[in-house]
Amino acid sequence: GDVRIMWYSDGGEGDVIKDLLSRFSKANPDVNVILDEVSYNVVKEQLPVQLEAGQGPDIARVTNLKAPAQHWLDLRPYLADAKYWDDNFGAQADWMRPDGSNAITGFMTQLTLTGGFANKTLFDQAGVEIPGPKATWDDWAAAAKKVADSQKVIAMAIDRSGHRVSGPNISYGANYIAADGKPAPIDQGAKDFLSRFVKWNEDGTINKDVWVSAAGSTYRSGAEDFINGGLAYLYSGSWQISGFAQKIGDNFDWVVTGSPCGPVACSGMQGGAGLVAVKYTKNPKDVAKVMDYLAGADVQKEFAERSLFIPAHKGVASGRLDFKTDNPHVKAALKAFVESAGQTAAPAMKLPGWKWSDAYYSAIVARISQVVAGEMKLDDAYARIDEDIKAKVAGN
Amino acid sequence: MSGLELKNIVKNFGSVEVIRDVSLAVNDGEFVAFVGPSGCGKSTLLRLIAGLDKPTGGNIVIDGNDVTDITAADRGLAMVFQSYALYPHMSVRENLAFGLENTKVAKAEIEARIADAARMLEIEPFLQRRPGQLSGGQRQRVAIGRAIVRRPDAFLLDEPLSNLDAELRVSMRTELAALHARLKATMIYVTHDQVEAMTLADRIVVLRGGRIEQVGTPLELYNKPANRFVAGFIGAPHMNFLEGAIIGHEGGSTQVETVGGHRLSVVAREACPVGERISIGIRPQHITLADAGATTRLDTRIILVEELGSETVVHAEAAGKKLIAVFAGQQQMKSGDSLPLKLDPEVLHLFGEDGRRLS
Amino acid sequence: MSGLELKNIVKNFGSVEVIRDVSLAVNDGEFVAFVGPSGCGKSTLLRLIAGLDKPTGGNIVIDGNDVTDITAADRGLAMVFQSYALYPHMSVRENLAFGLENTKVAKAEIEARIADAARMLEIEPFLQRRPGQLSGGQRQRVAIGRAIVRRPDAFLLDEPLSNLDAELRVSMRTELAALHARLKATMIYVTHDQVEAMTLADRIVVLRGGRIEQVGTPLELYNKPANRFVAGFIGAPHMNFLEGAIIGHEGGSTQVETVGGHRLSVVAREACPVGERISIGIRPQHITLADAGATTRLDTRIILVEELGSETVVHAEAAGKKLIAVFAGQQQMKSGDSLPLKLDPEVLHLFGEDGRRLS
Amino acid sequence: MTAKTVSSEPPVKSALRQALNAPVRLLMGIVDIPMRAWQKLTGLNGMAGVFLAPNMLIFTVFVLLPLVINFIYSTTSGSAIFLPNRTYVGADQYRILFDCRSYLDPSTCAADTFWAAVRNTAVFVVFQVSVMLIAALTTALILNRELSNRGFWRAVFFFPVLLSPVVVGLIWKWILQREGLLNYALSPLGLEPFSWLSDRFWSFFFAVFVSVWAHMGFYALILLAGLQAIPKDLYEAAAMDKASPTRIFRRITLPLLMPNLIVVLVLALIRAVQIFDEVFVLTGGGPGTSTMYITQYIYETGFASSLRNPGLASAASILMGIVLVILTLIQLGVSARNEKKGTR
Amino acid sequence: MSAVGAFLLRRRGRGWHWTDIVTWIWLISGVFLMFGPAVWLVFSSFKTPAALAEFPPSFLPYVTEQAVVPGYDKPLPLYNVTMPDGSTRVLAEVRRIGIVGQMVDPKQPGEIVKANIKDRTPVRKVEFASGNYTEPFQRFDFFLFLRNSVFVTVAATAITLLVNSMAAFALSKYQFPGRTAVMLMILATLMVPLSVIVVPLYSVIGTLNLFDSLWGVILPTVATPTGVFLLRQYMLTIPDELIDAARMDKASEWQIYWRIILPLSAPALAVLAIFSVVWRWNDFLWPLIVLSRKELYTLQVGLNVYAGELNVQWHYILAMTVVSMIPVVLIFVFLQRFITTGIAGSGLK
Ligand SMILES: Nc1ncnc2c1ncn2[C@@H]1O[C@H](COP(=O)(O)OP(=O)(O)OP(=O)(O)O)[C@@H](O)[C@H]1O
Ligand SMILES: Nc1ncnc2c1ncn2[C@@H]1O[C@H](COP(=O)(O)OP(=O)(O)OP(=O)(O)O)[C@@H](O)[C@H]1O
Ligand SMILES: [Mg+2]
Ligand SMILES: [Mg+2]
Repeated sequence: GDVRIMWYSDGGEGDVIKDLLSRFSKANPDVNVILDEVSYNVVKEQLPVQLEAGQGPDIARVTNLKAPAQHWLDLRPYLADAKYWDDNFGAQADWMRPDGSNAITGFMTQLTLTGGFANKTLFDQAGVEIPGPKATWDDWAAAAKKVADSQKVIAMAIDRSGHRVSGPNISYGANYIAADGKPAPIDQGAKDFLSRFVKWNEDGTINKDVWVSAAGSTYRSGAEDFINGGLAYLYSGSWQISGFAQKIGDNFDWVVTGSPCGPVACSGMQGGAGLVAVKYTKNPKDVAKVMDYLAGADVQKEFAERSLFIPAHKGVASGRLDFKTDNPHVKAALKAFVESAGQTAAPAMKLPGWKWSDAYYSAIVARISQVVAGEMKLDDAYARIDEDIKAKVAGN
Repeated sequence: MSGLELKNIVKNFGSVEVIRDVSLAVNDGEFVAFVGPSGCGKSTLLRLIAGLDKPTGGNIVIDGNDVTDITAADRGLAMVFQSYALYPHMSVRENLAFGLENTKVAKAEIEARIADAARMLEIEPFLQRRPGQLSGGQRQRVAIGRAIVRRPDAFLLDEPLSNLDAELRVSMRTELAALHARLKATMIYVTHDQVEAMTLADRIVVLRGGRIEQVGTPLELYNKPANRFVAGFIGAPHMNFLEGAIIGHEGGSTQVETVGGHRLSVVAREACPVGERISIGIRPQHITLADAGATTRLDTRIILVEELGSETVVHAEAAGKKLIAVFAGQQQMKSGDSLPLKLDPEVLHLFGEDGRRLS
Repeated sequence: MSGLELKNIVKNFGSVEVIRDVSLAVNDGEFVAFVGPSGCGKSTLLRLIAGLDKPTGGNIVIDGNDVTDITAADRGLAMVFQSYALYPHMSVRENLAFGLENTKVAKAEIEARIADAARMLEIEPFLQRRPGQLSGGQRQRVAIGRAIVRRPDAFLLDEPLSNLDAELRVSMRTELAALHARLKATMIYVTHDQVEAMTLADRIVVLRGGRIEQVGTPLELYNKPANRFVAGFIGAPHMNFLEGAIIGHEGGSTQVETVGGHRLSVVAREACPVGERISIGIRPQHITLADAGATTRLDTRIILVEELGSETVVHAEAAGKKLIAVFAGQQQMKSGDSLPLKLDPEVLHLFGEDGRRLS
Repeated sequence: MTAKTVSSEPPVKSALRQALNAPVRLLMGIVDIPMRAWQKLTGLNGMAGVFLAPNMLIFTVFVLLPLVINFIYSTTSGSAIFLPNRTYVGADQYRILFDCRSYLDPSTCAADTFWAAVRNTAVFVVFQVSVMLIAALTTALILNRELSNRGFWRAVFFFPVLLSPVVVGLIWKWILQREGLLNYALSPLGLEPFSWLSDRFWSFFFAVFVSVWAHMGFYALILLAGLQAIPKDLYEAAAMDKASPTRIFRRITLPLLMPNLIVVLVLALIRAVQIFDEVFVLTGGGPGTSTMYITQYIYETGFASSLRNPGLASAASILMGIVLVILTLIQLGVSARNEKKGTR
Repeated sequence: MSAVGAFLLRRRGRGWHWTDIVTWIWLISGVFLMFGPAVWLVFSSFKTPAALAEFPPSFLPYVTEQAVVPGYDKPLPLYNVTMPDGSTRVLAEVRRIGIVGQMVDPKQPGEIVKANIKDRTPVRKVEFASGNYTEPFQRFDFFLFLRNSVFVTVAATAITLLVNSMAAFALSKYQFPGRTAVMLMILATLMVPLSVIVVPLYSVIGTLNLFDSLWGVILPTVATPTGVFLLRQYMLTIPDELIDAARMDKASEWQIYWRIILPLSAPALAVLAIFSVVWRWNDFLWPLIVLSRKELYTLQVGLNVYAGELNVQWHYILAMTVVSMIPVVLIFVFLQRFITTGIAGSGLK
């Protein structure tokens, strides 16, 4: 029967999956796989509507995995080898299934990891040493500031995203999850980092533009200045790599530095997109067949190598990866990210599978950027963050 | 169709009373002219008959049926609008064809009728033009053409010839008369041109201020105007009115005294008591030059001479009262001259103080 | 202003030649009437003078200055449009005031002039209304009013009285004449009404097909039309034309033969060779009833009698040729009767084969 | 009286047109048969019904009905999307929106962002609509002049309308960012690069500017059509009346353009209140919340996050709708009074 | 100056009136302000992703010039290098190590010259990255999407024009009870943006089984209050007397509508047609919701695959924006002719 896949692309992965699927189709003429390529917005805004109407594709590539988890299909009964799945994708399986279930609903097509990018050339020109692996946020800020002052560029930027600052928050000891699983009020750890963050914005260490350039929870990347060599240090994530490779080219050297440390950890945040099966499919068997194929180690490896993604597949990740690029920066960067995955702190590991993480993230971005823009006092912002989250919890 | 009847028609625009209780019967095939001063309600009456406006009161009966609530399209009339109302986006030909297409006339027949009308109206060279590319008179002819190609049961024509030159007007008049004779259609014709009204109409309706003043054949109106208004309105130049009084009846005649003590003896109007104040009406054409020695002459002084070529209009003054006289041909008169006039007592009109004709 | 001069004006609309080489000088303060058949280019010429259209060729000189490239607003003329062109969104008062406000006339003065014009035009009751709430004639009067309140150096009037009733037309005519006398403004006046042209104009310009046929005083045109066209155009009903030939010159007179061998002896036109084919023009007013026994009578048969009250227009036929005669008063004639006519040889007009007057 | 040349088409062209018209005519003729029958039956007002019916049918199903459903949404809570899955809470959502300690100070409200958005929107609308009106009117007036290459000039001013809001926002963002085209163009003047969109005043300024830039062509076109519909002979009459261009504009053009001006005013107002996409792309609502407008608030609350609150969003949209209805009624009331005076 | 003036304006009088100057300024600044960014957009659509991200942005699409130097497999980028002695040379960069570039002279490939990267600027030339255009064409069913878009646009515009003009006719030329109420209702619904009623509308579409059908895209858009309002206001300016004349010509109301009112509303219809085409062609949000199958995608939906979560491939989006704009521009150019001299008044006296 028909299997429709709703797929969005951040880069060239659409072409890769097309390739892989066409191979599948040749081998399985009875299954008609159709790839509906859509924009991320469709996945984000329309898919939930379709799902709630009991419609939608058979398989979808989504990033918001947890909240609509009741719509995902439990593949376990249809899979040839459920253990293979548990072994290789078990770490993230919880991100995409209802709390307390052991369903296998899909797998992560890619893992993303937050981390820092340094413009090595700028550091070199300024004669500043790039801080080492144990360097703290304060160290990084100081070093970047020095580069900035000497090279007349901006020191640091952090993407405008609650997810992005959560890694540092956790490194400073934050914990979002209360004992009952509901959101906890914002704690001292988070305040420690956020107050630094605000201060850096005010003193010009961090490029204020990124955070003030939007309201609400809108995502803004700080990458533009980095690409143009106007930024010494960017805290963003692994998804930037291929874009940087393409756009920066040979203009300067850049390195991935993992996440800076706080008193408690040197954590980044994990994330990524998952490919999940949808409960409302008419051909669960065929869906499982497709999923099984795509989850295969070879396929996973090829997919990761060609789309320059960090694989979620345990076996593949721990094996040797030969990323298909001739850009030395990219290879190094991917390697650095794969390594730093191990640094992720435990509380950070929980967040992607936690129902209220989005409420937390968006409250933080919205309010902190108001502080940065000078509309609000930091203390009021903390209060508002708590209120906003409470309202979200109450409204659902 | 067997004629048209208006029953106690009243029309108000907001608080403005425009038509006040008009009743009129028009026979099948009759040619009726509406005349009256500007703004007296002629066009309004036409629009009511057409069904374009709804009367505030009263009924309209066509062909024995009450059509007061019937839409314009279903009344089967054709109208020439005072403002032409040509379809600006259609060529002249399309303007003419539109009404015919609506009634599903065959193509060939449409062509024939348009050719016919265009010839009659002398608009053949312009058939491809739009109204905006025509002169005023040409537009007006298209407006007429639009009505006549339809060959309806009845025509409503609102000053259809007002913007045509004299020659064309005469020929159109003749064509309209011929058309009327041929189609035997009822025609209601609004005009300001006395000649048109007199020559075309079977009956003339004189309106004033939304009321009918008199209905009659042209010569009836001319010879026996029902009141001073009609008398003044019909005939050009207008009738002269002199204030006067009846001073006695004598044999078959009545003695009347007027301006400057001038006395006239007119056909007996016995009904009028001696001493009653009256107006004496006399048409400019009925004033002649008095013989040098005549006793009953009216001495006047010329104040203005208008030479029309074929006739001369003389404005004169007698005892502060203005008089107009028309003389045939071109006269050697000039303003300031004194002019002894004779009023023909045979054709005098007498009107009472209320304006009604005394007869 | 010291008059207006048109020099070789040409105007084409696309490929249509509308004005072909018109040259004309109008003196300061003169009253000139433009007459001509519908579509001959009168309005176009007026618009060219006004500056609303640009001539395709030629120059316009006002007051000694070439104004061909000057905009309408800067020429200082006022115009009554044939289509009125009233501002639909303004009340009558505002319509009248607009031009005055533009030229910064004082408030009180504006009021006074509007009151003046409104009285003269009898539109006082409607000053608060919008044009859409007026009758055709009322609108036309507003259009006149808009021009006259301006008191410009020159007026351009395009059939300003066409939609008014006879009485009003006479009074407006008088008012315009008075206005002209008072303001001493140049007036160019387009009309289809012969009486208006004859009575108002100092000179009449006869146009045909975009060309000037003749310019002259009213009586000049009436008495000595330059050609057959002018002769036929001026005078109502139009002049009768009979085909004929010159058969000889004799003493002080020339012998002419016409329909049915009817012979006439007219004032000598020696220039014309014997045998030349000519048209003989005679005005309907100059045809009289022949005495019963007269020898030089034209025997005709009546085909149509039009009773106008003050006169009777008789259409008759002689040897297949139509003739119109006008008799004063009401006649006891009817169609089919035979009618012996006499043509007054004193007032005959002769035209050559090319239409030019023979004199 | 327009002085236009006779358009004598070549016979081939007119024959072609006739041929193309024929099927349309036939179709319309066929439609006419039932229409006539209906007209016989119901008279003119019945025909009004016929003319309205198709529009009103589609309209009711696809616009009115959803609107009613939307209202019902505003009385429910939860993140579920379909009504049956939602819980009825009465006026709670409205209570949340109106929960303020002081109505004068938005920051004391529970929904402080909502009120900030309301205030921002109000200010934005006032400025944007007036700038829009003036710019569109000026453009229309100028395009209405006797220009050569009219088509080209119209296209110039209309072009931005063809761009999707996202692209519009993007172009201007590129122009306005710190290292954007504008700073580059200003650098010869010795001006330091400036983050235009991170400045409260300038981001507001450019929000207004860019939205006017993007939509002006739309309104100018409406006005242009309206201008062209004004009979030329009135301008001729005005010229004879020695009216200056300003007076012609004030006394002839403006009043006769009024019906179309009303369209523009109403539409511009409504669309200004609903402003979203291009400003969202441009400023994202920043700096801070200073260019965050009501639609963005609705969008953020109701759709953007995975924990959406459609009930609150609906309530906010209903409030916005009510305000708009009142504003429009006022405008139409004013114009209706003018219309009544101006019956032609 | 006056030559330009003559080019711009066909003017009646002599000399410059202040309105001419305003016109002139407005038009010229229009070209820069209105058209400039759009032209820039077109040029940008030919830029490589790297050039797009570059600051300060250039107007034309530039790429760094490259030269094939003997001894090196790949073409090397060329730079203008300021030498220590102040002279400048054009050199090809072999590799860059930190802040030092190793350069060779293409003519003397043997010798390596070291240069600080601060002292070199790329040699650039204008080059149009046509790949932005060709790649999307290869990658997806452009013509299928185009067909869907054309269908949606044409059908929606045709229905919009018909249905709206009928309603506008009724609302402008008939006096029937409830007329104001209908008008107000129509206007009132203008107030709520589509994004707000998307969910309810979605349920309606679902109920009607129009989900995943192009008609589901078309129908909700055709009863636009904007169109009714726009046409109605324009029709108010058509003289009623023409309708009277048509009624006298025995035209049915339907004929009056399509033979008198429609042609006379041509300017407003043209405006609405332009708008409708633009809107429907660019419609994105709504088709996205209704259409979930690729076979039914319209261009705008199809093109949006380039908008990912974290990365947007602007070079493709810009290129495809330009492509998808071409038909609309052509339609505009064609339809704007109809916005010419209103003639409604000229049939009247
Ligand atoms: N736009 C145009 N295109 C072509 N021909 C035109 C145009 N406007 C006018 N004409 C023609 O020019 C001629 C002169 O028109 P004009 O309006 O001057 O006539 P007129 O003498 O005023 O006639 P009337 O007495 O009927 O008003 C007419 O034959 C008319 O058909
Ligand atoms: N909409 C209106 N509101 C108020 N009064 C009106 C309206 N329409 C017409 N009138 C008045 O009604 C009266 C009759 O108008 P109508 O058009 O019937 O006159 P008319 O006899 O045709 O005059 P004319 O010979 O000038 O055309 C006029 O006095 C006019 O002012
Ligand atoms: Mg009338
Ligand atoms: Mg004329």
